[in-house]
Formats: sequence, structure tokens, C-alpha cells
Amino acid sequence: MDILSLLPPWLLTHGVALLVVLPLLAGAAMAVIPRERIAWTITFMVMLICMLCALTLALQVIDQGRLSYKMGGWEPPYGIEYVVDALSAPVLLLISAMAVICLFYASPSVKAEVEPKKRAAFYGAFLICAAGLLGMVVTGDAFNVFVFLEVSSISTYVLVAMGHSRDRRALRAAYDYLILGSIGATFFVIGIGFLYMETGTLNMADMSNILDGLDGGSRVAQVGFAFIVIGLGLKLAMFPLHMWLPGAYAHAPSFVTIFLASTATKAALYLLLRFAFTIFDLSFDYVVTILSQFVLVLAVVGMVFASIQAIFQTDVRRVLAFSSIAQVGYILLGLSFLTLSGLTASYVHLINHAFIKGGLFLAVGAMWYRFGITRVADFRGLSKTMPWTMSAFTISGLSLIGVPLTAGFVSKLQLATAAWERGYGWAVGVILFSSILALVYIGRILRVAYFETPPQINGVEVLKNEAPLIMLIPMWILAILSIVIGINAGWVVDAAGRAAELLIPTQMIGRGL
Amino acid sequence: MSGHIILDLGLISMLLVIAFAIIRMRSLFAVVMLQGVYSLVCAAWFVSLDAVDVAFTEAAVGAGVSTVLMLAAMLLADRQSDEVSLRRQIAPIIIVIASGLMLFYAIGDMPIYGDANSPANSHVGAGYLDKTAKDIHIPNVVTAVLASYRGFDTFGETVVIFAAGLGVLLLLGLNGNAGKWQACPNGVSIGLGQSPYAQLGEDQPKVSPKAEVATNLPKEKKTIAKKTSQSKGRPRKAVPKGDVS
Amino acid sequence: MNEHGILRVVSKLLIPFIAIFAFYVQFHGDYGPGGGFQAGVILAASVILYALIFGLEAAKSAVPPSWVRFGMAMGVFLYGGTGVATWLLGGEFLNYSVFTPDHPSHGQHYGILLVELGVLLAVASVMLAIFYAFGSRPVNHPGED
Amino acid sequence: MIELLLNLNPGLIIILAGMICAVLPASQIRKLLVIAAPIAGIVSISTLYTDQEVIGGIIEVGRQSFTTLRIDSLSLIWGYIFCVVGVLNGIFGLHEKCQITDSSALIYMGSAIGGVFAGDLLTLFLFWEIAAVSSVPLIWKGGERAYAAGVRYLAIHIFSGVALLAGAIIYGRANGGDFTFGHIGLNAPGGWLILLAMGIKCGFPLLHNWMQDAYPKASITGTVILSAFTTKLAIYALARGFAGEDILIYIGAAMTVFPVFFAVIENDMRRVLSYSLNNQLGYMVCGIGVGTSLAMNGVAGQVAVHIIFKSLLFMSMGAVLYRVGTIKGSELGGLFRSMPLTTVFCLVGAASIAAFPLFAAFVTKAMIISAVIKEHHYVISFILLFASAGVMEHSGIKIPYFTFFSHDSGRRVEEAPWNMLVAMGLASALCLFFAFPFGGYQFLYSLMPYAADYDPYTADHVIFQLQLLFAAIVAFALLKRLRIYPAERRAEIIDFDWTYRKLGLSVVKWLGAMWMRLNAVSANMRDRFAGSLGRKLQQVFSPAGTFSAGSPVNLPYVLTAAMLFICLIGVYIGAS
Repeated sequence: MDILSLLPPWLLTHGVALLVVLPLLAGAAMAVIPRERIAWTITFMVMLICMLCALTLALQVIDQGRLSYKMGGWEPPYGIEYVVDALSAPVLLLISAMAVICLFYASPSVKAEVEPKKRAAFYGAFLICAAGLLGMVVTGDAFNVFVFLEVSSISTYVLVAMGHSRDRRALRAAYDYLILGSIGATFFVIGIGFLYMETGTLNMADMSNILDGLDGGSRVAQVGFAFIVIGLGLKLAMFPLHMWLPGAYAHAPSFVTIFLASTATKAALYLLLRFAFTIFDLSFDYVVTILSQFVLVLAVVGMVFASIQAIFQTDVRRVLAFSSIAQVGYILLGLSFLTLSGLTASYVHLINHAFIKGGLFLAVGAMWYRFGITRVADFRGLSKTMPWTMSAFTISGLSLIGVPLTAGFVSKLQLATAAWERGYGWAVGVILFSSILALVYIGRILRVAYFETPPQINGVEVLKNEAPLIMLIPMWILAILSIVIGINAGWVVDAAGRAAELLIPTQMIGRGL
Repeated sequence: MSGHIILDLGLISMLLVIAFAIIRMRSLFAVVMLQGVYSLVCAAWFVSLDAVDVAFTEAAVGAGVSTVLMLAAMLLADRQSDEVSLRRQIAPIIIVIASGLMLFYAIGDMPIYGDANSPANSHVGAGYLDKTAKDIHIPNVVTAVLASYRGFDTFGETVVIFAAGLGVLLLLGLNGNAGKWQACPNGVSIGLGQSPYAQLGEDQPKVSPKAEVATNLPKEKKTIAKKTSQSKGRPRKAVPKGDVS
Repeated sequence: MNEHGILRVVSKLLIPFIAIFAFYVQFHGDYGPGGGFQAGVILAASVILYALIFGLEAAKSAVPPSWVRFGMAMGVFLYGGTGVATWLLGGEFLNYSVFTPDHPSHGQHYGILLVELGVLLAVASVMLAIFYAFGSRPVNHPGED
Repeated sequence: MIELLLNLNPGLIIILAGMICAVLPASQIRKLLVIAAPIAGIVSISTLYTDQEVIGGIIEVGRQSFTTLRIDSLSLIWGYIFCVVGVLNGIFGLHEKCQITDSSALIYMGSAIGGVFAGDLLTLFLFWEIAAVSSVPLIWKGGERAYAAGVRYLAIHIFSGVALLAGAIIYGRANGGDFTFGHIGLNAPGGWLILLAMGIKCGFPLLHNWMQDAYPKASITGTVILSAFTTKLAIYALARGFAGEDILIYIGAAMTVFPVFFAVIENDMRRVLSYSLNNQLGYMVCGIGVGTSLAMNGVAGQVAVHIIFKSLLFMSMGAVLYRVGTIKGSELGGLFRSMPLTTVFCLVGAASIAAFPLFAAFVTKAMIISAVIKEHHYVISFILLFASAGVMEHSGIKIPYFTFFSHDSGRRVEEAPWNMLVAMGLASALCLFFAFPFGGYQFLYSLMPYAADYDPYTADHVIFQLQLLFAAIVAFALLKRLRIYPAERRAEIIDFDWTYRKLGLSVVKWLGAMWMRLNAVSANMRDRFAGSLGRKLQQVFSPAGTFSAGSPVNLPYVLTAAMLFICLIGVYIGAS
């Protein structure tokens, strides 16, 4: 790659660590920075640098394959290893790019939603959250995953609770999230502990080798696997473990909801892929059983159930939150096929859904910013009062439904094809049915926005009041991205294909079918 | 060896008794104190398991500071907890038993405690013992692992603690004056109270969201919850105004 | 508070020793159990004890909340800064050996000392911050949130 | 350029335009697109068409290949006419500035065209569903009352799509993975399912309710657009898949007759037109059932002219609704004074549907009826003739009479907006052109799937048709004079042919009553079922429902524990 030769060599070697350390340090700095403007600028710059870092890493991975970085200079099984490969590079890029996009939007949004003197610290919590997510994805050490899971979780609880100046229910939502999230993290760390007991190492690659040598390991490893699946299941909102999600998404500040919806569950999903397919792998029968049956059933039930639940919500953010749970179901469905095409579809949807849901929440946030509304019934006439915002919402909404020429269609088509190839004709039906449900819940919002007249205040119809440009830009970036992927999905599918090949090595293809 | 086992069993049974007492006790003050006791007994048990560093931390944090912090938090709340029906305690018991069963399932294949040939002690663990003496020259291997070999983990943990502090800063403020500021949209509010739907009393959720939460509470509480939540669920006066900043 | 004469005298005597013990734990961490985390907690406990006996305001004037806030950040900075320093010296993040290339183990000693100090600072400040935050809340009537 | 076009279904061009419309706040450009897109469609079809079957746009998805483009003599006429009526609709809707209806109209039109050119059943299914979904906003635009109708419409059409998909999969599997959409026939595996899907869409008796439910409630332009595509796409699919199935003859005959009764009693003029639409579809279904080349030609021609004159009628009623604000027969009347041009256009449409010589349906309907007679289905041909008289009765006379003449309602309104007049004028011109004895109908016949050597303007045909029509007119006048005609009040009397009055009246009465009762019972049951289902769903899923409760309830924890437990059992089973 030509670009790589232009960059300083230092960045190429240390970029992996910089990606995590920089936002962490900047986050710490926010505690003492008094001015909101400076805080925003630093946050923005830091995340921009992170995004560039992630981009160079992604290019390097394409160029050289797996990158490894030895924290503290210690050799891997002893020290902590950071790894970037085809599986993690796109997620890193996704997280950092979404952070940058959200930050555009943050400067007006945070002003409306967060107390003035807390804004700097709020950005600090955001930086730590982003760093935690990046750390979870980039690390090659099982315990380090837990550490960064905690880093991101703790700051996420705080960020969600910051919605209390909008709605006191945010505190309750954050508390729910805290309790369930802590159970998840505890289960996860119990699982890691068991794995350590079984293998005597914390390094993922080392662990994988040792487990292979033990042929899946004893009951200790099996129970560890169950704990890890459930712990991560809580974090990624796998269907019946999703209870924390709607409240958290509905009551957090808009900016936080956007970022969380597009990245947090994705990072946890990445971890599930990482643990289930590379540390454990499909040569162990119990892994195959859990993934191809347990996860499959939950995915299918979740897709339908959460979609139906979304239809009955009165608050738009809750509608979208339940839809997120359903979308997690799609991703898990692809994963549970245990085929290359299934995993590719899953990974494509992981990326696409981040863009789609990010775009939707961005638009909803802008609507709150202007009119203080989040309920479906209050969306009346928004196509006239906020035409550009509503158009962006519509594009992302159509993409969520899976209308052709949008990103959502690409991933659903991939998924349906994968299901077909796997011989799950019924799964195609479920995907279709769930899409119809998506059509109903999105259509319900669109109908109110397009077919009803704007409300009147004191007898005067509400006038056009478009969101500020700086909010429109990010949502249109995502909306256009959605269409671009819909028209030319090659690059996303390629990236996903590379990730899937990493997850199911050639000799493993066909295992568990 | 057998003395050790008796000591361990004694400590475990103490922990169990204290844990049950904490669950059943309704005086919060006593609960806080018992938690301190629990931590202390825990620390003693850790010492008996030769995990001195962990024991030290448990004693300092669990028995020391967190007791004080719990007391400070308790001052802001009632001294008595509400009575918790047994029905509500069933779920935690189920979760504990299920997790416990899973652990028991694994026990059969676990290495014997202190087994020098167990993977945890033979692979990387043994390596640390060798390497610390060679690379770092300090006697306390735990410190070497924490601060150097896995120093980045500790960095992460420091950030976790920092994040907790930042959270306190954000939510409570160091001077106890946070939480009064109210968010408001930058424009005309047409939401909730001002929407014609709300004026007609239509389209309101039949049960307000906060009261849904209370569905499992006893009957008389439900009505109270409904009332308060409705008064709180109302929007604040939305005053059209310019840029908030 | 004036009536608790014995408590006041005893604690005045004890608090300096507690603080010193904290530093002992900190610096003896290389040789025995202990380290930044425990030391930070103990250091915070000494201030908290002071606050419990002499009142929150007195404690706040002795250790102002702004210091606490600063200390939190400084703790992370000290830890992270050590790592950044190793970067600047050409090593990996937190590779202390680059401090003294001739004697890697000396570098490790310095590094461990520095990061443990960072942990101490962060832990002590955060503990105090939490205490201040809870202690300063006006006591509400029960039932209000 | 041709290369690119060869791989592009003309419907996709229009769908793309529709998508652009969805996000384009500037209404002028949108309107331009709305008219330009169908014209582009015409151009693209005419470039693509050759004498042979054109196959292109093959997309490979996994192991499945989708043939998105197939133009042959059968689909050609549908494609053209859809584009033409698209232009007309675009002009008619120029005054309306709604982003979403513009875009959904285009997407809907595009998917109908796409469906016509679809080469395999799966592609057809895709377009079939897109058409269903994209047409719903047109109904919703009709206001509060239309919402529920839209949902019902959507549900029925989605069901139709699912039936089609299921049938297609069964059919394709039985054919070894070949999904090509050719003649299917009822004996093929999955044939009945596919027929059911198409039957729903083209309003087979008892499956037709959605049409009279949704169309009259849709927005003014919405009804015009809706009337053109959905059912004709289904007719195309039937013609392609089930030509020559005898059962269709009887279904078609039933379809032509039963709506007549309702059309006569109905007060809402747009609903009258919906019934008459259903009746017209009956001719086409009947013709498909006969399946000879003459019949198929008749069907194709009938589709073409029917789309035009039905749009014309709906347009004129739309214009009235737009200006007057109501479309109830009892509240209208005497509008010819204030809306003279609309009146003229409406009369042209009425004459066309009634198959007056020199008006559109004359040259096509006769083909179907002669084809039926040629195959010796005399009873059927009699039924069709009777229904023709009925058409004359309700669409040819009733609509213009009660709207524009009758007693004067005293309403003085403006003439319809210019764009509506232009659209109606063009449609009227087409109606006249297609029946024009010198070069007009010949042109229409040249587009038909088979070579047509049929001459509609023979003396006996003209005279017979005129006799039939005048009989109907006399009947109407007589009934009117005798004050039996159930006009402005909702009476139950219906009549069709004065010679058969005594016998017919009682039979018709009985049939109508039974039909009404059946409808009422089924609607009641449907509503009760939907209501209780809805309540149940609400209880479980709504924000106040069982599954939305927050943390103090035990559910999340119990579920977590349960999942852990199940997971462990899974591990145990997997490992052992």
C-alpha cells in the first residue's frame, strides 16, 4: 500500500497501542479540563487520530496479515499481546469512525442535554467508553478483554445515567444496566477463570493451541464456555438476556444512544465470534451444539419476538431499541449456520446494522433536539417541519427493513442465501417475516410523519425547523453510506469474507453441518 | 493439612451464615456492618489460601473503605429496607443455585488445589516465578506480574477506578449539588404535554412506564407508583429559547 | 462533635501513622504483600477517618475536592505517562527496561515504582471523591429520589 | 448503452427514480421524475424489444439465479400500457406535493412493470411484494379512515406474496431448481398455491374484499394509480401461468356477475368503480380460462384499454372529489354545469367501459365473448352478455348520471385543475384512438401476443352491441321513471334487464342478501379474531406488557439463570 509508506514508521509499529492508550489518557485529562469547547476539540482530535490509526491498521492487515504488539515488551504468553487481524480490523475502524461521526453531532446535542459544567467530564467518560470498546476488540489476551469490558461498561453506565437531566427514568435504566451488565461481566470472568484453570494461560492464541491439544478440554473448559457465552450474551443483548437494552437506549442522552447502538453490542458480538470460533473452535462438539442449536433458537425467537415488541412501543427510541435486539438475532442466526457464507452474512450485517441504526438514532436525536419529541404520536408532520432529517430517517429506515439498493437488503440477502445453502429454507421465511414486522414498525412511524399534518401550538401550525447542519451531516453520511453499500457492497462483503475465513479455517469447513 | 481443612471449612460456614444474615436482615446499618465482617472473614480465608495480596486488598477495601462509603450512602436513605417478599428472593436463589450447579459440574475435572502440575501452576505461572527472578529482581512475584508483565491490565484497572470516580463526579458532583439542571430542546417543544394528543388525553400509554416496572409490587404500592411516576413523567415546561449555551 | 474528646485525640494521633503505613505498604510492595492499590485505599481511609471525626468541611479544607479531582486524573496520567515515556525512549508501551538499557531490571524497578504511584494516586483520589460525593449530598426525605 | 439496458429491467429504472423521490425534498424535480421515469420506461422497452423473446439481467445470488428481464410478445403490451398509464397518473397527480406518495407511486409502478418482465417466479415474488408494500402509502394518504384499510390491504397482499413464494418453492423444487416462470397449470406441484396468490391479487370471488375496502378509501391520486397496476399484474401472471385452465372460465364468469349487484346499490361512486373494476377483471379471467389465441388477444387488449378507461373514470371521480369534497351519489348531481370538461371525459370513459362502438372496450370485449362462444361455452357467454348490460347499467349510466346530471345538488364548483384535465383528456383520446376504425384498433391489435385477424366493426356486431346497450338504457330510464331505481337512498332493489325482472329480481335479492350476510359474518369473525389477537399481543408486548417490565421483577434474572442452565445442558449433550 502506498499510503502506508507515507506514514511515520513509529505509527505503524505502535499504532495498535496508541489506538487504546490515547483515548484513555485524553479521557483522564477531561477530568481537569474546565472548558467544554476545548474538551470537545480534544475528544474530536483524539478520535480522529484513532480512526486514522484504525485505518492504517486495516490497510496493514490487508497488506501483511496478522499484526501483533507486545505490551511492555514481554513475550506473549507472559505479557499481554495486542492483535489486529482481518476479524478485528473492520470492527476497530467501525468503532472509531462511528465515534468521529457521533462527535460531529455531539457539539449541539450535548449542549442541549448535559449540564454545562459537566460537559468536559462527559466527553471524558465517552472517551473512556470508546477506548474500552477499542481495547476489547484489539486485545489478544483473554483477561485484558475483561478489563476493557469493565472500562467500557462502567463508563457506559455513567453515560446512560447522564440522561437524567432529560428524563429521570435514565437513572433507573442505568441501574438495570449496571446490575445485568455486572452479572454478564461476572459470568464472563468466571469463564475466563475456568479457561485459565484448564490451560494455564491467558493469551488467546496460546489458549487456543492448548485447548486444541486437549481436544476441547475437560468439563472445566466446557463450563467456562457456557459462562462465556451467557456473559457475552448479556452484553450483546442476545434475545432473552436483552432486558437492559431498551431502557438504556431509550433514556440515555441521544449522543450516547447513537454511539452505543452502533458500537457496544457490536464489540460484544465480535468477542463472541472471537471466543466461539478461534479460542474454542468447531472441532469441539459442545461448541457446535451450543452455536448451531442454542444460539440458533434464541436468534430466531429473538428476531420475531423483539420485532413484534417493537411494533407495540409508543416511544420511537424504544422501537429502535427493540429492533436492535431483533437485528442481533439476525447476526446470531448467520453465526449459528457455522458456514463461511453464514458468518460472512453475519459480519456484513454487524457492520451494516451499525450504520443503519446509527443513522436512525441520529435522526431521532435531532428531532428531540428541535422539538423535544420521542414518541411516535408526536412525529406528526415531521416530513414538513424537518424534511431533511426525516428523509435521512426514511433512508435508514428503509435500509433497516431491507429494501433493495440499501445496505439492509445486502445483509438480508446474504443471510437468506446462507440459510438456503445451509438447507434452512424455513429460516428464509423467518427472515422475511421479521422484515415484514420491521416494515410495520418503521412504516408506522413514517406514516405519522408523512401523512399527518404538523401539530398546532396556540392555533398556529408548527413551522419548519430543520436540524442544524452539523447534525444533518453525520446522519446523511450514514444514510448515503447505507445506499452506497446497497449499490456496491463488494468492499463490505470482501472484508466480511476475510473475517469469516479467519473464523473457519479451511480444514474446518463443513464441521458441524 | 487437616488443620487447614478444618479452618477453611469453619471460615466458609461463617461466610455462609453471614451471607444469609445479610439477605434476611432489614436494618441497613446492620447489613453494612455485616458486609464489613464478611469481607474480613473473606480476607482471613484468603490468607489461609496463601493469597496474601488478595487478602490485604479485601481487608483494606471490603472491610475498610467500602464500609464507610456504604455508611455515607446509607445516610441518604432509609435505615430500614422494605420488606422483601420471599417470592422476589426466589430468582436470586435460582440464579445462585444454577451457577453453583454449573460450577459443581466442573469440579470433577478441576485440578486438585495446590497441585504443582496443574496447568495454572505449571505453564505461565511457573514461568513468572522463573522470569521474575531473572528479569526484574524483586522478591514479590505478584507485584512483578501486576505492574510489569501484565502492567497494561493494571493500567486498565486504574482507568476503571478512574471511570468510577468520573461517574461519581458526573452524577453526584463532589459538592453534592448536581442533578438540578434540566435538559430542554433547542426550539419549540411539541412533545408530550403540548401535543394535541396529550391534551385530549388520547394515546397516552395506559400504564405509565415507571409503573410498569412496579407490576410485581404489592397492590397498594402500585397505585402510589403510578401517581408519582405520572407527575414525574410529565415534561418540564418547555420554554422556547435560543441556544442553551 | 466536640464531645467526642477521646476519639479526636486518638484519631489525631493515629491518622499520621495510618498515612505513613500507607506509604510503607506502597514502597514495600516489591518485597511483601501490598502495592499501590492497597496503599491508596489506606491513604484515603486516613482522610476519611479525619472527615468522620472532624467533619466533612474540615476534611475538605485539608484535602480540597479540586485536588481530589486533579489527583484522579494525575493517577492515570502517571501510569499512562510512564508508558508514553517508554514510547518516547523507543520501547513498547510500558516496557520499563528502556529506562536503563544497561540494566533492564533497574528500569523495571523504576517503572514499577512509578506506575504504583499512579495507582496510589488514582485509588486514593477516587475513594475520596466517592466519599465526598456521598457525604455532601443533602439528606433527602425518604421516598424522594 | 444497450449492453447496460439489456441487463436492466425497465421497472428498475422507475423504482430507482422512486427511491430518489423518497429523499428529494424539491417537489418540482420530483414531479419531473414522476413523469419522466415512465417515459424512460417506454423508451427502454421499445429499445429492448425484438421479435424474439429477450432474456437478460441474470443475477446470480449464491446458487440461485434470478432472471430479472424477459420481454416477449405477452409481456410487451403490459409493459407499454403500464408506462403509458404511469405518465397519465403522473400528470394527474401534479398538484399533489407529497414526497412519499410520489416515491411510492413510482416504486409501485416500477415493481408492477418489473413483475411483468420478471423471468422467474422468485423475481416475480420480489416485485410482487414490493408492489404490495409500496402501494400502501397511497392508501394511507387517504386519511385516518384509510389507515386500517391500508393495514388490511397490506396483510392480504403480503399473504398473497407468501403464498406465491411457497408455491414457487414447491414448484421450483419439483422442477429441480428451475424457477422459470412459464405455463404452470394446476396439475403442477404448488400450482394451487400460486393460483391462490394470483387469485387474491386479482380479486377472485370471496377473495376480492380488499379491493372495495381499500380503493375507495385511498387518496384521490392514490386510487387512480392503484386501479391500474396491482390487479393487472395478477392478470398477467394468470395469463402466463394458467392460460387454458377451465376453472378460470367459471371463476371469471362469477366475477363478472356478482359485482354488478353491489355496484348498482352502492352509493360511493369510487366504490361503484371498484366493483366495476372487479367485474371487468372477470372478463379477463374468463378469457384466460378459454386460453385460445383469440381469447388471449382479447385479454391483452382488454387489459390495455381497461387500464386506460378505468383510470379515466377514477380520474374524473377523483376530480369531483377534489373539487366537491364528497363522492356520495346522494350528495352529487348537476355538476355538468360547473365541470363541463370533466363531464365530457367521464362520458367518454363510461362509453368506453360500456363498449359502445367507437369506444375502447368495443374492440376488445367482443373478442373475449366470441372466443367463449367459439369454445361452445354458451351459458358462460350468456352470463358475460348479461354482465355487459350490467356494466352499462352501473358504470356507463349510473356514474355519469348521478354525478353530473340527475337532480341538481346546487353545488357550484370550479372546473378540475388543469393537470387533471390534461390527464383525463389524454386518456379520453387514447380511449377513442384504440377503437378508431381506421388504424386505431389495428395498432392495438398489432401489439397483441398473437396475430389477430379479428374485425370488430362488422355490421351484426355493431348492431347487436347497440341493441344490448340501448336495452340497458331503456331499462334504466324506465326504472328511473317508475322510481324503482335504487339511486340516492340505500335501497335494496337491483335490476338489470327488464325482461327478466320478475324472476331476476327475486334471485338477485336472495343472492345479494346471502352475500351480504356471508360478508358480514366473515367480517365480524375476522374482526373478532383480529381484535382478540391484537389484545393478546398488546398484553404481552406493549410498553406496559409482560415483557417490557424493568428490573425489580425477577424476569431478567430468572431468564439469565435459565439460559445458563440450558447452555450447560447443551454443553453436556454436545460433549457426551
